[in-house]
Amino acid sequence: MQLKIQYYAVMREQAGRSEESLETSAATPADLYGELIVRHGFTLTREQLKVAVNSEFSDWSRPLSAGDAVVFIPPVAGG
Amino acid sequence: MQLKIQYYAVMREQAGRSEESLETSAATPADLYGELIVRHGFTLTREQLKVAVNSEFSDWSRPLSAGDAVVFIPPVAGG
Amino acid sequence: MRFRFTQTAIDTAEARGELLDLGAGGYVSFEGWVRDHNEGQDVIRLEYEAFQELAVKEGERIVAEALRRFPVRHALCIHRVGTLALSDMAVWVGVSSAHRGEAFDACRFIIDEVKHRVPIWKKEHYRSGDSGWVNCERCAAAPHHGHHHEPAVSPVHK
Amino acid sequence: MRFRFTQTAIDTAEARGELLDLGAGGYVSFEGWVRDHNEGQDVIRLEYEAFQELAVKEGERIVAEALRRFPVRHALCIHRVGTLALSDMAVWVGVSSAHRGEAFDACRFIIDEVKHRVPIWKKEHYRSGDSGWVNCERCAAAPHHGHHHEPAVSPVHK
Repeated sequence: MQLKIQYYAVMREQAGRSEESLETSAATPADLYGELIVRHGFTLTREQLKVAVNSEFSDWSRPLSAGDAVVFIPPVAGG
Repeated sequence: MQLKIQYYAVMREQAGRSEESLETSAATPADLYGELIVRHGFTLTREQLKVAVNSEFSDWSRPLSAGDAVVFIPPVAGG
Repeated sequence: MRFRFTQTAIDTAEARGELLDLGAGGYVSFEGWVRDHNEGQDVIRLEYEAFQELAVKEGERIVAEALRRFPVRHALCIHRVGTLALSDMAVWVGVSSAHRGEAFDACRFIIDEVKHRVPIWKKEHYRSGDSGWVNCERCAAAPHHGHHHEPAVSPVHK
Repeated sequence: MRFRFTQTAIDTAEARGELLDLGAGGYVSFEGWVRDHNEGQDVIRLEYEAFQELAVKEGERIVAEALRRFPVRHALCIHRVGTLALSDMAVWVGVSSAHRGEAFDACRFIIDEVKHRVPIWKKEHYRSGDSGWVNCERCAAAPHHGHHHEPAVSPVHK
């Protein structure tokens, strides 16, 4: 299935892009991050991230559907 | 001896004046308030007031000297 | 002068400017506004009066205490006196600090102490035509309710 | 909208105006300023970036929580994004309330939660030429030091 991944901050810099569309068989955000950490060489472990699906915080084990937009959220630092 | 008394807020209204010079034999602010409560009919007891002599907080038992400026301070309500 | 009075509207932009500091990451300010009710009465205006010679000394001592107790950069308090209308600003406190926690603590300390220690009084004028000097219950002889109650009013009927 | 982003300087006078209320006697505001150092490095500018679709939802939830937890009148938070210079204001929080204690508590709650929960990131640029994304230690896997530590920096050397 096709997913849309958006990247912010350190993830954007390490991926070298703000977003990408990806054909994947990853069933969950956890599976997807396992694919992408190899592909882009991310330095943050899954334990250091949160994940959002379709602009809402999500479990790592939530089933993904075709067309979902996924964002991996590194430690925040607003303010 | 001659003392200067300044009145603020409810004390000013009850005394009907902002200040007065007074010839008195009062040895302390406590004595002085005892005189003035009779003279002006103040409703506040000494226990509800603080006192300042020469623009600094003072004990009620401090000896007064000629020319001292005395202010009786009702409960404050700034802010 | 880290505590002062004004007869006119408090210029908060100017006051804030005095606290700017390249080493400060947090800034907290407090404003006291004249509200339209107190103790169940409709307030229409207020008069503030101060024993200014002593008040500025005590106010300075409070700000100096705040700067000693909390590791903040700068602090300032300005109190207005005279006749104020609803929603006018009666008092302003500003604190700048490297970190925000101390700025909150110092700002709150200053306004709490100013309200309890500085010789300033306010007279409320009510829609009913009555007026009254607002007293701090903590300062009154009786009844004693502890430190965190709201001001009570000593009615002075005209 | 009680949480929003701006690309330009935060207009605090306009924002404060949204909180005016004749029933409010206290107003507390917080400003986060870009300071010239962090973790021993000289900072020369910052870049803020946000995942805005989620950030405004989470920010609104935080302000709504504050309004539920504390009996305050109004609350608002505005965060700036883009490139900021030293002493620029990165974030503003304002709260108006009948009584001052709750305004302090609610304002502090909002800025603490925004810093920990809202997907906003900042990259510090240092005098040395290095730069780094600032990370909240509370969010990092190890070591765990509790909730009240200052941000740490993940260096991203150019």
